[in-house]
Amino acid sequence: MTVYVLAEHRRGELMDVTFESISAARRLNDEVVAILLGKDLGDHAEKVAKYADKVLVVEDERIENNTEAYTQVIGELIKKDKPKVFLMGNTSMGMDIAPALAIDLDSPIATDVVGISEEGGRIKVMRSVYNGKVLSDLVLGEAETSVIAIRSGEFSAADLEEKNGEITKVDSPLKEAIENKKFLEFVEPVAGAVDITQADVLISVGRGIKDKDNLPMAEELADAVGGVVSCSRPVVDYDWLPKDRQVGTSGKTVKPKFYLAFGISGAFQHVAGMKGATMIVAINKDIKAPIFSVAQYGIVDDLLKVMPALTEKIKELKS
Amino acid sequence: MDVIVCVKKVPDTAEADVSVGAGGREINKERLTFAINEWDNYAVEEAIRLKEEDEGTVTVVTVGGKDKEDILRRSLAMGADKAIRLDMEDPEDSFVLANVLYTLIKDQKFDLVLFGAQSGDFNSGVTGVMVARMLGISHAAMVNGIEVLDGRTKTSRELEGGLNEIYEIKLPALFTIQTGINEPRYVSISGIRKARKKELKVMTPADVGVTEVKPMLSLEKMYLPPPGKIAEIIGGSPEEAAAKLASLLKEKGAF
Amino acid sequence: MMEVEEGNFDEAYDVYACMQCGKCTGSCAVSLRSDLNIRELMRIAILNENGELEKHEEIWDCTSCGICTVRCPRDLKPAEVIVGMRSSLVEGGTIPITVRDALESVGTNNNPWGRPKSKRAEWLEDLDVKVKNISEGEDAEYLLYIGCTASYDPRIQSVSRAAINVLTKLGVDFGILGEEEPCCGSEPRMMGETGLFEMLVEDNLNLFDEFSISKIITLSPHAYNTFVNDYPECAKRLKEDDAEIPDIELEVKHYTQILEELIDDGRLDGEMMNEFSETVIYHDPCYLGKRNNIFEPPRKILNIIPGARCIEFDRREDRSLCCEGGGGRMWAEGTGTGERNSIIRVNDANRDEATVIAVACPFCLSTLEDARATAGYEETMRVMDIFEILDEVLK
Amino acid sequence: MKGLVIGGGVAGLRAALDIANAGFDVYLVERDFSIGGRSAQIVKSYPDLINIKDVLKPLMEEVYNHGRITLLTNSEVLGLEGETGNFKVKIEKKPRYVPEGKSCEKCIEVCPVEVPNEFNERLDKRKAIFVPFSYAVPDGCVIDETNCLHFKDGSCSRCKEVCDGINFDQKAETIEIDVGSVVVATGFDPFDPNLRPELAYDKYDGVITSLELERILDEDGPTGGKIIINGEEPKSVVFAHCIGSRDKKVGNPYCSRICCMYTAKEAYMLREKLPNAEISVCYIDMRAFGKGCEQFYEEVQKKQVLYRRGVAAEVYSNGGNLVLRAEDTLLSEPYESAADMIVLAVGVEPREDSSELAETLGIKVDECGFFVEKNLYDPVETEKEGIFLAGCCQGPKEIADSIMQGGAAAAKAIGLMGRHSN
Repeated sequence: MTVYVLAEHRRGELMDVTFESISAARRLNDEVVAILLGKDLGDHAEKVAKYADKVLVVEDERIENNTEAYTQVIGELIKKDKPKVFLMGNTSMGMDIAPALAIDLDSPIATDVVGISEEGGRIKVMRSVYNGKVLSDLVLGEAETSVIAIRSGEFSAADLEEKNGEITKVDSPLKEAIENKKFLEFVEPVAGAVDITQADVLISVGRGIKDKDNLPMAEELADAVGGVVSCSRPVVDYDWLPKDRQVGTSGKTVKPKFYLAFGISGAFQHVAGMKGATMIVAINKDIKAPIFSVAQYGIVDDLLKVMPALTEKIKELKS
Repeated sequence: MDVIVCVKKVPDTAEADVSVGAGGREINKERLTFAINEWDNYAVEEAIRLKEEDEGTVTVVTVGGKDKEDILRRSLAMGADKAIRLDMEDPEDSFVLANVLYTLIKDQKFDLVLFGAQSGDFNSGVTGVMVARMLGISHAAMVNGIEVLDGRTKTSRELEGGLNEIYEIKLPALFTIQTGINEPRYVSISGIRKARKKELKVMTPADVGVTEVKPMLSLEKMYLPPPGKIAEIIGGSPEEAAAKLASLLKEKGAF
Repeated sequence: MMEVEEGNFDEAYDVYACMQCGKCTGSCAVSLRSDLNIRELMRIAILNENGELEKHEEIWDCTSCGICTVRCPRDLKPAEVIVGMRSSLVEGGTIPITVRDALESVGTNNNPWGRPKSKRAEWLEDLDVKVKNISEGEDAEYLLYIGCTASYDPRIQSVSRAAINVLTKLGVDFGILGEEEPCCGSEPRMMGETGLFEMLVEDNLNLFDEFSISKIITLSPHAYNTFVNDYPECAKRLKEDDAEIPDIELEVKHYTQILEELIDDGRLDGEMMNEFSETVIYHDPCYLGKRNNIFEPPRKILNIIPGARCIEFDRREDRSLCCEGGGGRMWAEGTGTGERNSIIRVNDANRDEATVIAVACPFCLSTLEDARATAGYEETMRVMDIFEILDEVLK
Repeated sequence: MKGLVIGGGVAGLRAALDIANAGFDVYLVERDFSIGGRSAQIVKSYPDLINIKDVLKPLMEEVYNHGRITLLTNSEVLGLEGETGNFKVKIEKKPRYVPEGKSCEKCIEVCPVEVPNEFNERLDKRKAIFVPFSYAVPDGCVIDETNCLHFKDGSCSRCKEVCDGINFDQKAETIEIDVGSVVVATGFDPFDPNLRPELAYDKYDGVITSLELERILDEDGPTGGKIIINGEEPKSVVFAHCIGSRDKKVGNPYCSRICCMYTAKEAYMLREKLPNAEISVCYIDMRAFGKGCEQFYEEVQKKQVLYRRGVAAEVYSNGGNLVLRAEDTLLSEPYESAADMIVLAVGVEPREDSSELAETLGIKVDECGFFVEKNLYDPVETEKEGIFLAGCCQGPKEIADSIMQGGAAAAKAIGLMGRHSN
């Protein structure tokens, strides 16, 4: 049997979730077939083929950047090959495609999945519900194909076995261009106008930053990690950062995926504004600082030493 | 522009201690507070804004018992015109719910149907798109901007990394709304009192003609995750600690 | 208190009588560092321009210290006009998000901090003393009303624990309501959520009635003020609207008043205390001082503490500098720039060589504690509630 | 038939003289040791800047020397009975223990008691035996019983040791007089600025009242006319209008009428003494309605006196430097202004005991404590026939108006007594 995995890409970049999806698919001990759709695909197929057993490539300009076209094409491919599972990331694209596909194919669907296994021929998933406070195990109903969307970052692609699978070009099954839903353009986030509530990674600085002159250090880290600098109230009080960067009850409430609190003690009003973050890391000299009780990870040291070191390491890992 | 918004009442578990009931099928809800699902609240606000820009009506819909009516009243106070509660037990899964809502909506007059992009309890994020598919209309998920043109909309979808993609979508359509699309207005207590006069229709599955469908997922068990360590301290020199943190961040997908 | 419909500010607040002298703005706690200009807002109220209120974001800068009303030569209530304007904005739904969230939290969690109701009594957990819980049927002479901030804010929770220790040691017969304790409504009222406040008054009076509570000690001057000054008036109005309000007369005291009584009765004196070798400067909370003229009791308590050298701020009593913690400011971003009053305050205390700033209000404690750290006095100065000082010195 | 005038300020003096000059005998009862009233504390008039002393002193002397005027200083009206044309008035005449007339003042040198000098608004000290002020009438020393050690505990009689004229045995006496009419001209008290604690009047030496400034401006005053605050000449002075006026919070909803202009005058005089100081005035509305007043106001402004619209809000000390908070309402801008001297333009209040006197006389006071005239078109008459009002006891007014009303009250009294005599 086979598992289909969508190779997600955008604007010439293959997305990491593609490999995470392959990693998840491997837990089902089946042949993993990646499908790659769109145009100007560059060496995406080769990159995916390195870890997939097989890659199906559909080159069709009409599919590029159109979730409806994606849905129809994937649906056609699945109808033809009847894979046991179709698997993709629970990304923005996944949220648009996967449920539609489930209806089109009359398939059971599980989204935002953090664990996957096969038991007695049935697909079993683990989902994290109620704000991550509860885990639930679910069994998917019997069907020809099941649709699964996995949570980004949950399935490590670090140890994927190399397969160097075969790349096959497939004719586009798309009958006609999608008229009801036309892709127009990508819109970049407005430069300069920083919205800390929209950032996935926040480098948040508090009093411990000590001096306005140390702020570029935080900016550099934010640039390296692709995040944004936010702060606690005192930093705004000192006029070191504008008010719209302030996290807390009297500032913005943020829910980033990563919240790195540098030199923030964790006053109640501050914590109330960031406790929704998925992962909180605290860097503070004072082990007794309340921030450590809300953080998952902590470094007890001077942020002025940790921050530049972290920036360097991240740059290293990225290159 | 006639807009239907589907809303759901969910428990607030962000800060509360959550425990799982004896059967492992559901969490204990006695000490939890319930409110309109956060994403749905944005959807209601968006619907009202669209109505305020143009003429039309906003109808809010929910499925469940009488205890769910407060979120409808609240939506009416926000500015919705009509509310419908489909009086029935909570559906077993999103597919069953989608089927119920589809049955209800298909006979209503609408240009646009809005859902929250996901819900704060199970965060599946599938119901809206399923309903769209059942209705056979266009959809967009994770919508963070709607501009109404003549019979079409310019719709912005939120992608990863702060990027947006813009679609032109023909109406009627269904969008699932991402938080941040607007700033939902505050609903004052006196506003809720005043909105008591507005119509809140209670319908039964029989009224709507709901047919039974089989759930797609079956719950095996719910359980608490193993107790997480509070702030696992990363030791070593600043450089060592930074290196470990950098790897950890990479592993978790921060960059 | 009044719900202001479009255009009837005059009816509600007599704004036509304003002579635009500027006493309010000149006295205002935040006017020097924010766009808030109450005199101008009074003018806007006269001209019925309340449709334009959305533009005046600074309406949310008011700390509700009340000094404009205290000093108004025409005996008007500018502070209430701001409440009315906020009320008008609240009705329209267009309010700062942080304020919105706080109000919504009061509605769902019975506290503005966004914390679950089920965790309201968590501060009790590491307490050795047994406390009566009135909501569980235990009888006590007084209800010790803790309040939302002292229930949830980890720093202020220490005041709640100190209160329990001190009152128990002094033999006061009191109990608490634990998880069942409601929000007093002071902050929602000041944020203009009139309907919510009315609802809380109705619910809370019924709750007090249910548990036969008539004597209340409050930790917070804000709760004290609302129970004493707002509840009776609101209850009267609600009764006129046929709401079911029990006929109870509350006897409410701020804790410093109870402690003063204990001193007068000889149940609290310096003999009972260890030396407190500190230079103590007392910061008058607006809701105790300016709004309610309670200046003496806290000073009396501090003055009997052996070893304590009590000094005074230049700006004290009627002229005390507001810490900017009230009027919903804990949840509003504010348009203000420049030095915060709390920073000025700790700097003044430092200049006067104080080693302890004594406070009697959770908001003052919160803002001054923050300012102390921001201004870099962690090593040289403590900000302590009077209950915390007593807890430290009582033998 | 005789007349009675209660109060020896400008209004009372004018009334007594006019009645006497019309051929009626008249008693003038004055509570203080000297006649002259509040005006005696004032240096110059506005808008003409005449020395008050040049006007007041001759008036006082004329009264003292008038054959038809019986002057009863240090005296108080205790009771009044009867009706118009036939009042019986009981008066307590307290002793001064020292004979009237110019004295050697050796007694003052030996007196060991020092108390604040009321005439100089307590800015300097006087002895328990003292001359009320330089041109007091009657002239000479008086003993202030309440502070004199002889009367306190009998421990001192040093003054008597240097002056034979002093007689500690004098006793207060109550006399009863028959009069046909009464003119009440008991004057006013200045507002006590401590009722506005935010202005910190009792906290800082640099915060003074306008009456204090008046004394400081006086060449004969406590500083010899030098402007000194905390040992230095002020570099910045702020005048604060409407202190205790137009203020319902202190029970004074009325305008005191005189403060705008006396402040302008004081600012003018201050500018002459302090050519380089910053002088500003916090005002609510400028009321310069008297003859020549608007022109004078303009003249004062031109002397670089900065008028800022917006009342003085609060005074505090920033490490010893006074700061005044206010809003410039024309700019809509709250500000803090450093000020070495803050002059509170205190308003006019009825005498503290005006209600008691009203009861004694059988007349009414309004809700603020001023005596009530019959109506605004009978401005000197009261509802009780034969009793007339003059000066600030009826309502705030400036010196000239008080004199005018004194004359008017006299005319009414004369007319009444004339009718009864015939």
